Amino acid sequence: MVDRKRIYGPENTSLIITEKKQVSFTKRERPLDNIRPLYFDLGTIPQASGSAFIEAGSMKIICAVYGPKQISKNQGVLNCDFKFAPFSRLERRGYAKDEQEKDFSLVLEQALTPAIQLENLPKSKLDLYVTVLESDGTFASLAGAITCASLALANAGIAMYDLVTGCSAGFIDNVSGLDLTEDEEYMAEGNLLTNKALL
Amino acid sequence: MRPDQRTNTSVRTMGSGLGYLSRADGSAKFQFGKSSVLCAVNGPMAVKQRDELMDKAYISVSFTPLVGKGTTLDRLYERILEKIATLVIIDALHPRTMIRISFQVLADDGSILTTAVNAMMLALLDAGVPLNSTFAGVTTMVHTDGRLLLDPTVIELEEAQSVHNFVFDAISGNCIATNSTGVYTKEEFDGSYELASLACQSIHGFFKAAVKHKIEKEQGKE
Amino acid sequence: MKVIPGQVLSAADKFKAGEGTFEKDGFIYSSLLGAKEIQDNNTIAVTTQVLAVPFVGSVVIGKVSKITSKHAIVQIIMVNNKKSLNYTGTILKKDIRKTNVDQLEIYKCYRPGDVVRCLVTSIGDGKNFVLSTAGDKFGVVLAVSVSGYTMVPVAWDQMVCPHTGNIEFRKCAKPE
Amino acid sequence: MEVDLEYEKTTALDAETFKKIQPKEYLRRFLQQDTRPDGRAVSESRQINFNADPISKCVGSATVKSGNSMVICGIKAEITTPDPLYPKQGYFIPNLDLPAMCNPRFKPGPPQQLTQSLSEQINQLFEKCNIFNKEQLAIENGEVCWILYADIVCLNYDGSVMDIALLALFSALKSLTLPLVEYIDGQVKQVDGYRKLEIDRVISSTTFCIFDDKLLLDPTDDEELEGSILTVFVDHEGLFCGINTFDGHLSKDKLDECLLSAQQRATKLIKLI
Repeated sequence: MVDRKRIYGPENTSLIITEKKQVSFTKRERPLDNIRPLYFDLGTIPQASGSAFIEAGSMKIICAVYGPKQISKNQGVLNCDFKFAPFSRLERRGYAKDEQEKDFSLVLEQALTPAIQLENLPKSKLDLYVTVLESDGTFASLAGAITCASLALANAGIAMYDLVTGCSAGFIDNVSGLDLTEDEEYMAEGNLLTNKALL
Repeated sequence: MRPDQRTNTSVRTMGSGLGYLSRADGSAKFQFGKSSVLCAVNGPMAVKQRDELMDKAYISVSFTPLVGKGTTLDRLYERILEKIATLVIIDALHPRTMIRISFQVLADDGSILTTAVNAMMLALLDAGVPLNSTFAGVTTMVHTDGRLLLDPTVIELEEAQSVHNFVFDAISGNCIATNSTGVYTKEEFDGSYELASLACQSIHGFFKAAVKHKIEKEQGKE
Repeated sequence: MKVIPGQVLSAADKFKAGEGTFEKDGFIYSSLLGAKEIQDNNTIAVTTQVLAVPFVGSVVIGKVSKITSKHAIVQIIMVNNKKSLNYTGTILKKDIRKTNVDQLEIYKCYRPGDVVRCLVTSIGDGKNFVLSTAGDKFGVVLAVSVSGYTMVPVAWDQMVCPHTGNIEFRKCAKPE
Repeated sequence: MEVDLEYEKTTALDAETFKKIQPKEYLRRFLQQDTRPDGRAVSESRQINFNADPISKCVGSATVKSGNSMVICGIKAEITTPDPLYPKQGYFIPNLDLPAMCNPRFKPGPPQQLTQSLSEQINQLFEKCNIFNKEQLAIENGEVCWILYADIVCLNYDGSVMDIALLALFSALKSLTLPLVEYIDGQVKQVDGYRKLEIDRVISSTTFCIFDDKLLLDPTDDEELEGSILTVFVDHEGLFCGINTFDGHLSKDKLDECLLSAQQRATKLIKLI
């Protein structure tokens, strides 16, 4: 289906063939129980109520919080919207949200809602938008998105019980490691995502 | 001489019909030769609560091309027409209402944007919407061989170096909207501007005659 | 001192939990990203720039957007002198002033575009907060006359246009 | 009529509230003092910052920031079959996205009219202005060609987004490196080495806001909302590539002033790329 609301080209496009690299944990540069070094920035999007930017290795995630806005429900609500930028992965992706992004939006909402003091936000909703500018590992992106989103909420001055952080893990050949990159995830037999608030 | 025996600085034969649609509050068809656009104006009427504006009328414009639902180009046209309508209609007189302007392209033989602009002018007059001025639009193009042509057709547009759409205000003579594409020099733009400005005056004379004709016809009936 | 949400600020027996903090299992935690402050020697609070949310008892400033014969709709702009995002409230006819409510007519109190100061009396059942302007402090603080000039109050229920001298009816707030 | 002059002082609202209630009057009072709400002069533009190649997964990318406005452009290269009408050419698909993230006015969902018309304006530049020869994107005549997707995502919308979108797009195009490929037995295989695209024309745009007969250069979002917008496209040789204004009331003198000022700014902007 051609999206006529954008500039469009032919429907069938593909990547040139490149061979997938064989990766194992033995070649990994950082220790198995280490995550990539992180860089944070708060207030990246001045138009928003709160925003944060996070960079880990080549992974870049930006998040903005808008609100509180009025809704008719008496209790506060958090809306999450998770999106990969069209150029964030190896293959270009469309603008329409796919199943995976919808799923990740839900995970984000479930991870963050318990940490927010929603009783202090009567008749209000918070809109949270996460865009992955460059991804290096799908699960690592989601974990980064959770961390980034909770920083943006703190930056917006939303009362929270705690900051929420996320981290991914996976195992290759029955050896488990933290914070897998895209190549490692491709090889991994299983992936796991955890998020944690301190309380 | 151009393929249709016109001089470089003349527009095609203009045609118009006011009150074309019986169910719309105002409607008009405008033709530049074979290019033809029908415009209907409805309102001021009830507005959805979501779109309601407290201090002025909400103006909604929809532009439907000859075939299909339209592409981003049609949305660009829609935006241009909406901006012109918002500028010209005295919207503060009808707060918390909606004025809907719909366009349907009937035949496309080039210069379709300015044909639509002129159709909108006539339809707004026909609907009796309060306006703070009148306007007229015309397209010019610079041919790859350097000739400056007024009101180009589809065949001529294929050899265009640059295309310029102008809308002029009839009272102040100022330009209220331009949309130009292609590569051109300042001199070419100035030439187009002068030519379009003169052409708009004559188109405006045509509007006057069309409206006068309609009024006379109505009064004759009574 | 800068603190982050979830950071332990103190044991609960030494201080009281103030604004921007919460108490759990005998400790006081911060709930905001901001600066730690000790107020009145016994309360611990965290302050930061927050977009305000209206609560019962908040004083709000808003712009009248719509009037009907039963109520006026107000777009809230400021809550307790803090910037807020777009909330709307309703002033019911009975809440416009304290006395003589039966005889008042809304269009003689407010017009769309007036800036009013009101009190939030209830969160309300529907979409809007319930506001009240009963009391001297509350009512129109800024209004523009028919001819487009900012008017000046001359009585509690009248304002005058400095340009034309015309008198228009408004329920004015008493200048502070 | 006796007027209580003290009244205005006592009910005086602070600047933030005044701006929300009467945005036009707020801007007008600044302009009476020949300055703008953010402290700039009327014909002063914002500082522009570049960041080349931020996205390693793209063949070319760039981030551009001007004041609070910020866009990121990433170009992806894929392969497809060429258009039968132009078998020697590849495709170039530019798109501008204004997601709900970049401004509270935008709603999530399909692109709004503003987004679509901005995308179309960029597309028209590439269709009508011979920016680069699309035959450079050919791989095998009539069989297979490159398709370049240039996606410009606005991260923060604070006015004059067209200006920085074009800067980001052209600086991404300049840094673009296409992998060398060979076409064997119906398959495209990558070989060692990279090549660059030859760009024949570099275009920059300058946005003006017309407010009360004043021309504000490089307007912010708040200024754009109060006035009407004029965008002038100028290429590296000083030729014009488009003038767009949809609701301005401009005399010819004012228009000429804009065109001249846009030409001067274009030379400065194109040097940056």
